[in-house]
Amino acid sequence: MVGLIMLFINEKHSSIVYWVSVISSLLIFGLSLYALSLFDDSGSAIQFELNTSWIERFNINYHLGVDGISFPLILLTTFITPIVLFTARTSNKTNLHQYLASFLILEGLMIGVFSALDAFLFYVFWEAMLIPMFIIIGVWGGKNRVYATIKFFLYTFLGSVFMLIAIIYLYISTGSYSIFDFYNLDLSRIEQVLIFLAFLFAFAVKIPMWPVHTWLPDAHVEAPTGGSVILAAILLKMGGYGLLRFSLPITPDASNELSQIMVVLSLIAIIYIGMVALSQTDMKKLIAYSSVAHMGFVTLGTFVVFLNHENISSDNMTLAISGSMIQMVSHGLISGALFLCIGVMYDRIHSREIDDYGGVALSMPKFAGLMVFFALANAALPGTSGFVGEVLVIFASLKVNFWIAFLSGSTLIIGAAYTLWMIKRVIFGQITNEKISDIDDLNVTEFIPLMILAVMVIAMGIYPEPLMKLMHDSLIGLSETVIKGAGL
Amino acid sequence: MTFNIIGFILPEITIAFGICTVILVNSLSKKASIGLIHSLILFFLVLALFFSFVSLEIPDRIIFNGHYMIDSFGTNLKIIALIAAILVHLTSVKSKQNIKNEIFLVQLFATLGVLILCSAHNLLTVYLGLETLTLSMYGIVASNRSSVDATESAMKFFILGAIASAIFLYGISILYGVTGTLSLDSLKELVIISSLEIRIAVAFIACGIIFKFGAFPFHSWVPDSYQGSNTTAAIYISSVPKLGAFALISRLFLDALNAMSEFWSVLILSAGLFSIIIGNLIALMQINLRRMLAYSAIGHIGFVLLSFSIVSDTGVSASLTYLLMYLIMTIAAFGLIESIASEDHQHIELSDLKGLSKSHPSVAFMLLFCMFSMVGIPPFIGFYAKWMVLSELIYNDWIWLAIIGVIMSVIAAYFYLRVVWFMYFENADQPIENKGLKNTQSITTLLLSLMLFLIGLYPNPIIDYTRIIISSFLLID
Amino acid sequence: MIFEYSLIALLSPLVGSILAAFLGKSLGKTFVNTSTILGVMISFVLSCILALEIYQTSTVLNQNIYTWLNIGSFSFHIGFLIDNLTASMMVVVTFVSLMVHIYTIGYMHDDPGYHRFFAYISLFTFSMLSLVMANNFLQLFFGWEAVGVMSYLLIGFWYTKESAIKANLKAFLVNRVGDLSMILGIGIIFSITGSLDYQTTFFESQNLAQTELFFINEWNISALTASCMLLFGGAMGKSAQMPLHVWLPDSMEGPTPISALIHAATMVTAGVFLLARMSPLFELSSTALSFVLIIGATTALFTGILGLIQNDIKRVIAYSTLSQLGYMVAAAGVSAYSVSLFHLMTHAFFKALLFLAAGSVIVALHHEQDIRKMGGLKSKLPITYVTSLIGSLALIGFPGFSGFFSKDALIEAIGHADIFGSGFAYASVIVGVFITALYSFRLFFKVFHGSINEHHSDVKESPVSITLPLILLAIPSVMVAWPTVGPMVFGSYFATSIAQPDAYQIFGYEYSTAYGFLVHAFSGPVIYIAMMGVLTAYVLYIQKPNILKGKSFESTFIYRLLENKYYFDDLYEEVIAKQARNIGQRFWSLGDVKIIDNWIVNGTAYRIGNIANRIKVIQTGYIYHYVLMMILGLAIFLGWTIISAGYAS
Amino acid sequence: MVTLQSYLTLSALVFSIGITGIIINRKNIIIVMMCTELLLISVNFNFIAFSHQLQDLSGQVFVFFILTVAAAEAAIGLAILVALYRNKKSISVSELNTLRN
Repeated sequence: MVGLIMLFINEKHSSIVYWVSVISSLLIFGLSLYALSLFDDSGSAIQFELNTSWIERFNINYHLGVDGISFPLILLTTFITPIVLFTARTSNKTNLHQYLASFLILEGLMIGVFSALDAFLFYVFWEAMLIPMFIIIGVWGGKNRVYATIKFFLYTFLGSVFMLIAIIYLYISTGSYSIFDFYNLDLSRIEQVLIFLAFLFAFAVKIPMWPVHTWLPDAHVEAPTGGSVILAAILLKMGGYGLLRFSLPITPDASNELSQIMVVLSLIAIIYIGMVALSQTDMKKLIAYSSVAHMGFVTLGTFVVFLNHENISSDNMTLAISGSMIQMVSHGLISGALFLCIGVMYDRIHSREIDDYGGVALSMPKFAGLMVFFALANAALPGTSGFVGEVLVIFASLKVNFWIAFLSGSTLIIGAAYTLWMIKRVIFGQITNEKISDIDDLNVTEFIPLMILAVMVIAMGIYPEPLMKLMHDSLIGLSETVIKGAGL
Repeated sequence: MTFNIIGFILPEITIAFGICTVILVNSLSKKASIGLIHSLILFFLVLALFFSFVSLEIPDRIIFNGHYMIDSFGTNLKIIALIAAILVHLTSVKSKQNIKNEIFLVQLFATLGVLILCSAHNLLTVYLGLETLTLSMYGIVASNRSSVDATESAMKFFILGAIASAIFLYGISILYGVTGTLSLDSLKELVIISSLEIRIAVAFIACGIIFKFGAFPFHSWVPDSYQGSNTTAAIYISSVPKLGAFALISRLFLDALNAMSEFWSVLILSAGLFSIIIGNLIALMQINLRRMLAYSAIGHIGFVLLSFSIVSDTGVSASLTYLLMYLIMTIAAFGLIESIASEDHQHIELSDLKGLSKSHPSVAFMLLFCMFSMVGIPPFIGFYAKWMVLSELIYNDWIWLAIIGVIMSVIAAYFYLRVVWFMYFENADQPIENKGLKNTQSITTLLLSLMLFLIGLYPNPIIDYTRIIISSFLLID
Repeated sequence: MIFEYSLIALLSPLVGSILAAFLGKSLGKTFVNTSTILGVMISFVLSCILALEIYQTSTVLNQNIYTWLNIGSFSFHIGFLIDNLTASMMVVVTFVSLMVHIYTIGYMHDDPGYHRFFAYISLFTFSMLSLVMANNFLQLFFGWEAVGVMSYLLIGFWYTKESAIKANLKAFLVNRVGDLSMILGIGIIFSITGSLDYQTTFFESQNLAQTELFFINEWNISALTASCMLLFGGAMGKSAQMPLHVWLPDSMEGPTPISALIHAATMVTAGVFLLARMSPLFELSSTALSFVLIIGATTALFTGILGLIQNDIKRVIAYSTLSQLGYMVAAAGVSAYSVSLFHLMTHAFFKALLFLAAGSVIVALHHEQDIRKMGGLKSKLPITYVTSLIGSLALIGFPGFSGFFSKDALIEAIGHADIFGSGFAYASVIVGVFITALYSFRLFFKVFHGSINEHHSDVKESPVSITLPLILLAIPSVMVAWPTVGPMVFGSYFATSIAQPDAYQIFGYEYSTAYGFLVHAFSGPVIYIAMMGVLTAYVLYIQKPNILKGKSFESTFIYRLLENKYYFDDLYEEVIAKQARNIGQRFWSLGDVKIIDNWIVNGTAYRIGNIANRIKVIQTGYIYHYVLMMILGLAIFLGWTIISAGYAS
Repeated sequence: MVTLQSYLTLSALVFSIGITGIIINRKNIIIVMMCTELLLISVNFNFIAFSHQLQDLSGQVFVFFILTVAAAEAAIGLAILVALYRNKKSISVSELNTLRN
């Protein structure tokens, strides 16, 4: 599945490329749907496993496979990419074929990250992903793109090199790069803490957690629409995925011990970043900060359970981490959609400043409807996917401590405040900028993806069980492993 | 018997013969086309390579009264050196007249020096090989006689090189005085306990070796000579001689002075560590591309030394792996720079790269590969090199060294990325004229860039190859 | 059978709404109003059938539709709980909604957002139904927020009006404060019982009451009380109880039908419904009940007073709504849930009537809302006049009208209660009666009596689609209490759905019929107080309007306090909202930009660059410096050699 | 009796003088080159002394090689110097810093 995409480096320069890439990404999506139909959601076993030797001397295997934790994220990837490619044509880009090729390569690598079961392979995919993203932001980005893209690259690179050290260390301890061999490792307390921190550094940058989040607003603001969408929808999820795949099961004791810090950082992300988002004047920056705040729920859900040892059980833990997982998928859809929306406006007005807008609803009613919908979803409206994850995390936190739940729940207010305040100033109101009065509503290429996303968001909101069923057993398995590992 | 001996050193003989032929052809026929000379050089290099492959079959033996050692380690290094020399030659060949032919001739001399170093088994031979290499390198750097920068850098290189070889010789003389032998075999037997005298000698020798590698604090010649000379020269001095230095350090330290590894590894380690730090930091501030690559080379060599200082078969093979991958990267990078540099515009600065992705899309793309590889991003080979070194460091409980290494890599990423940024993100003020690549050059650079990527996808061959070389070397002795 | 009916009743407004939203623009106005009205009509008819069916067979339907989520041993469902409470709510909701739909045909006739409006109100009906029909907290919360969103969209329906979009944002955010409290309340229940089904959690309520919740240090309260208070926090938001009442007057920026439907009859009463639904929990916590009572009574009195000085016709009614909601909540606080619900029902009718009548006036006067510019419309708008009178009389509790029964019963119940705060509450509601009468008739007299404003000489009575709902709503406003008060308040109609003491315990009397209650009421003070209010209004606004014209009155402290609505708005907007943004700005510029970005991130980069700049100086270009460096290197090597040898030996 | 130690001391001294000469001299490159020759001479002293002490010829053989190589080295060095002078019209050490940092 991955190799097929990797080969797809197009250097042709006709508009055929556009359709070829859209169709191939759709084929990949179809393939993943086919995989979904074969996927057995009972039990936490790895499926579609591919394991061939790669670098024998270091016992590295080309080991791919999916379980209930990675599969939803792979589906998200294969779902978002065609949308991004499909909308790529709306904003005139130079070197469209390279743009599309970058995204296809990126898709392959992202799937690789989610399906790699060999830590070395994981790292290879993880790092390699930086290249297309670097190019996408740098070449097709905005005015200040160089700063943003270098910042993005160095930040994430710095984060991940520590992970590399941790992975090597684990390899030396086990003699294998297989993630599952790492699970069975008996590490001392200090080792665990250090390894945890090394992994955390990589994941925290990606998620991003406060205080290593500042690359995100810059990267988002400068990235082209498609880049922002992928960045928000999928790249950020890798951090959360990493926490579940590596940090929790490999270093359960450290997760347990450091959970307080993690929870505090998550709460800072939720509240502090929410407040920061409130004061943004740039729409993309606002949504970027809101992403940080929402990802705060992911980390909160991952670690909050450890705070209350009396109440820890695999059920409670599963509740919390399924909250995280659902939040990740849902945030992927919603923030992706919001960035698409902003892209639509940017293509017309060439501004991201909130002050340049107003009364968009008058000239773009369809668009306004969708944008308001996604904004509400971003504010965690029940019935949309945004609610599900957050409410599960809040519930799980309540089992631990009322005040954590209270603080995290404050996002209901803050989140609504910054999103809807933006909506008020952009979509509603009188037309203040005469350019807005004569822009067109969504065309088909823009409308279809947004509509599909809207349907997905609603579907996940009113009936999340299918998604949950997909990952349920794997999450239970994970929780049991972690609880056993931490000796709780 | 005589014939047999010559049979063992056929690669060297071939090169030497080639040198004579080229000199003759060059001086006898004034009209001899440049193409002919180039093909002759290439022919002899390939022939030598062929003979090296043949001599892989020869069982290990010591010839010339213990002055010369034919073993698979040396032969393999020769093969690598010859391949590198061929690649260098292919990438640096230009149709333009005013690159002097002599430079390629002198390169042959230097290659000969490297080959001798690979097999030298006596301090005298070592010295001779080393000087053959060094003296030719002065010539290479100075080849652009009409340039102030070239001659200045050659002068500096010459003086520093002379001092370095004097220091090296001083060390050898002390070693000789203490042990009374010049043969590496006897040295190995005699040097069992490390007395202070031997240590001092080793410290002197280490200086000479580190100078050859171009590592801190004996690195000063590297940036100046890379920048001052032309790119053709830089390609060569950045690649093949490093192999000679590797052969030198392996023969001398790893093999002969193995008993003192605890002592010299510290010297090598500190030189490596500081090279990584200093090289990468100073490279941050460079705007001249060759000078930047020179500092980056110092950083890379730092990793090679760092890994070498773990005196184990895995550590040294990681070191050799790093070196090989560095060779591929550096030849590719310089080759690409060479391809966009014109005669009157030899000093390629970062700002010259603006808009390169538009005017030379393929060169830009390959350079992008190189840069990401040098940063150490998978799936390019630079990553595997760094990873192996880091693995070794961590395996030997040098985690803090590994951390410094990775942090410096991150810092280094900035200046590599700056190349990509200028190529891709900036538009040219005045685009570099697209001259189109010469065939050999484009094919070679393409080949190298593909290697960057393909070996990255499947690094097994190189990893196994270096492992075999090193373990055979350590096993025998 | 019941299940299918309720499913259809729930979904038909949704279908109507979707049709109107997606096809409305192309298929025209007739299609829009037909499809949505049909949807609501079906829903209404089915609700009536259901109500009858359930009342007669006294069954309770509690069935899950599907599993929403299943995590470990926890499962969340979507399902129906249909009992008398639900059924009567459904009837009220669908009836008022139906009336509003019909009314809208005329009211919004020329608006470009015609189909959007219909789609919204149908969707609202759907959300409200799903709220009342829920059998678990989660679905309740779904509906709860969904109606909030519809309210948000409808208040901001005229989205080019700055005041409207400001009001809707405010409404949403204030509601969110309540919702946060509510989700926390739900969460506490969930965390202890492990379930969200009403049945399960009510069954475990004792367990809840015995679990201590840890808050701060030594401050422990029982989980039950905590969750009740928090749930009530949600109700305070939605039912606009003080201090979360500020959004409701502002919400009058929306079209009038919305004010009638959402902000008078249905959505704002969701809080009261919630209290009734949660009665099994609230009954176990007297602390929570006292809290409810005090908040309700405070709201009833103080927001009523605000109504006295408003000049916007809709705002007067809005404050009246606030005050009446206070009554309902206060009644729930004394465990008289059925009375509270009964008032909810009668209030829905007469308040919707008042709003629609106000809307009729507004339409007739070409969107003029200031009552100072009105007057003498009695003869111009006869139907509106009569229906308004009926509505006002019902509101003040004029004997025989529906409002009388509910309100009097309510005051009786409060008067009889003896929990903490009931004395204060009783005083408040008694004063409230006077205030209610005063502002109702102030409005009435100012609009319909007095001299006619010359600008409005050409006003005509509104079209049928507007007057028809007025008439249809006037009927229940007068009559609905007569047959229903018996079973609902004094009987056991709600016994299956609400846990509350029987009627005797509530009132201390035994009534069985409406008539008996009517007779009893004449012996109490309430009726006379209301009459006094009307009389005062008559004196002040018809006979001697000059009394209040003096400057001195308008400059008193009390007047300014009222003018500024007790400064709640200022507190929220100027202090909280502004400070939040200020703090956000400060966080951003100081924390993100200055400390993290400039200081740590760019600062590190800068410092590294600095170091690099300093280090690169070693490469001076002079040979002798290079040599010196080499020799220093050699010296260090040698030095180390000797030192290490010293250590070794 | 001139001991081995004396020779070694002399050699070390010469070496140091050579180095010092290079470092201190700011004027003429030729002097620098002469100093490098001094360095090599000191090495030769060493070899000869050791060779004599050890009664081993190989040290002296080495010296011959060194002398030869030194000659070649000097030739190359002077050639570079000539080229440099042609380009720069100066052989001052202190002006030799166009390439730096």
